[in-house]
Amino acid sequence: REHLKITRETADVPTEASTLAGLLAWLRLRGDIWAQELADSRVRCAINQEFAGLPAAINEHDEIAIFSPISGG
Amino acid sequence: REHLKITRETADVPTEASTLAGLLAWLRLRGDIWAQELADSRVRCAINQEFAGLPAAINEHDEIAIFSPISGG
Amino acid sequence: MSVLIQEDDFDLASELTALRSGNSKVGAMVSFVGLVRDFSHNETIESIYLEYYPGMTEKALNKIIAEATERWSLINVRVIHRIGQLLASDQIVLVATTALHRGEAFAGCEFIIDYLKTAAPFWKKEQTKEGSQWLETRDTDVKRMEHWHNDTVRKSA
Amino acid sequence: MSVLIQEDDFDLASELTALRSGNSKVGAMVSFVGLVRDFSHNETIESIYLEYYPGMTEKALNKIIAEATERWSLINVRVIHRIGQLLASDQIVLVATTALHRGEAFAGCEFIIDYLKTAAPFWKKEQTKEGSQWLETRDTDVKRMEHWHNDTVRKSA
Repeated sequence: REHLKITRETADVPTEASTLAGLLAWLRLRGDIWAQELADSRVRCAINQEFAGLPAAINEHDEIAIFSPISGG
Repeated sequence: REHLKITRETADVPTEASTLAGLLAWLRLRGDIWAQELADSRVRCAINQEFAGLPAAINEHDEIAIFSPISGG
Repeated sequence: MSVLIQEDDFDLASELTALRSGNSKVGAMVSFVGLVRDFSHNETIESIYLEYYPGMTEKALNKIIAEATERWSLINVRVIHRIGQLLASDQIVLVATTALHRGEAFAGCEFIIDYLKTAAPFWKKEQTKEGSQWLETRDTDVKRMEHWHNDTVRKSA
Repeated sequence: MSVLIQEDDFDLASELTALRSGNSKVGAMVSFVGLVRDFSHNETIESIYLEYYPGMTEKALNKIIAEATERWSLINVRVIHRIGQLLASDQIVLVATTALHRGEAFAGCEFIIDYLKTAAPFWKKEQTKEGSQWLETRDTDVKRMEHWHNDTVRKSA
């Protein structure tokens, strides 16, 4: 999170990034730190505020969240 | 407890009642209600404020307690 | 680690505040409060009445706490049990534990109340206008207590 | 059944009083309070800081409570989680349950905090003079959560 210095962004993603796995792969193309922080094994994702697995499809206007490991309580 | 109307008694018990089992058997000789309330399977006993099993030996001046089923909490 | 048997009600808030204060390593506090359920199962009941065996009951409770602290790393334990006449919704018993982590606090708290129910000499009777009736040990309480003898349980949390 | 996420501290006493009032069938109340342990493991830490995901976090907590009430017959549930900056010994989280019997209250309370730890989006960082460090999910928390998937556990209590 801190490493990426971005908490929220509205982006036009290419059509090949039509699943969470595709979106992560596309974001990792942004470079080193992105590739490192957004490794599939490190993050959990949510679509429209519900947890979702990597194969989940992304639709237009979806709210996508990519989390670092959670640590509440 | 209520059935026997006795909460505490100091008694001279015969020497053959030298264990808790023996004491219970001796007390049951007092009659119907005693025999019924003091059935081995119904009561738990303590000697000097520690739970004790039926074979436990009784010594002079011991404080013996015979409980109905406990139900706290 | 302290046990109290009393007729008076207890103040849950101050008990819990006292329990966790004085040790900054406490990461988890678990409390159980047992309450008198209403008497809708038998509306002739007006109150319950609790007795204990002075001397032995305190010893039995301290022994239960000692066994809990031997099994789990508990920082502090508080047990309060009321006696005498109690009405619907009254507090009967408090068991509270603190520990570094919640697993130990939960296990210790549940163990203590489970053992208290079957191994601490208290007797409860239900009072109606016509008289009163001593209650029996509940089978489910005996089962819960026996569950802790299980080897996998002994080592968990 | 209610969830609150707030920066302010909560008053444990009034929360527990409110939770048990209004239903005279309550026989058992179990509460868990998570506290900030002191920073003796790393004395450069001055505070912790908690963030959440507004909207999703409340939804996730309500879903966890719904699952708990589906598994166990709970009369009432209260979850409060603090966010923002917290110091040693501060209260972080409250999970409290009421039920007819203690088995259900204990199981429901422990289930909710175990799931909260791994399935509710909160993030905690430790703050030192030099900077801060986000914490990882603890392996033991993942194990505790997975334990509830076990079939015998699903049906017990």
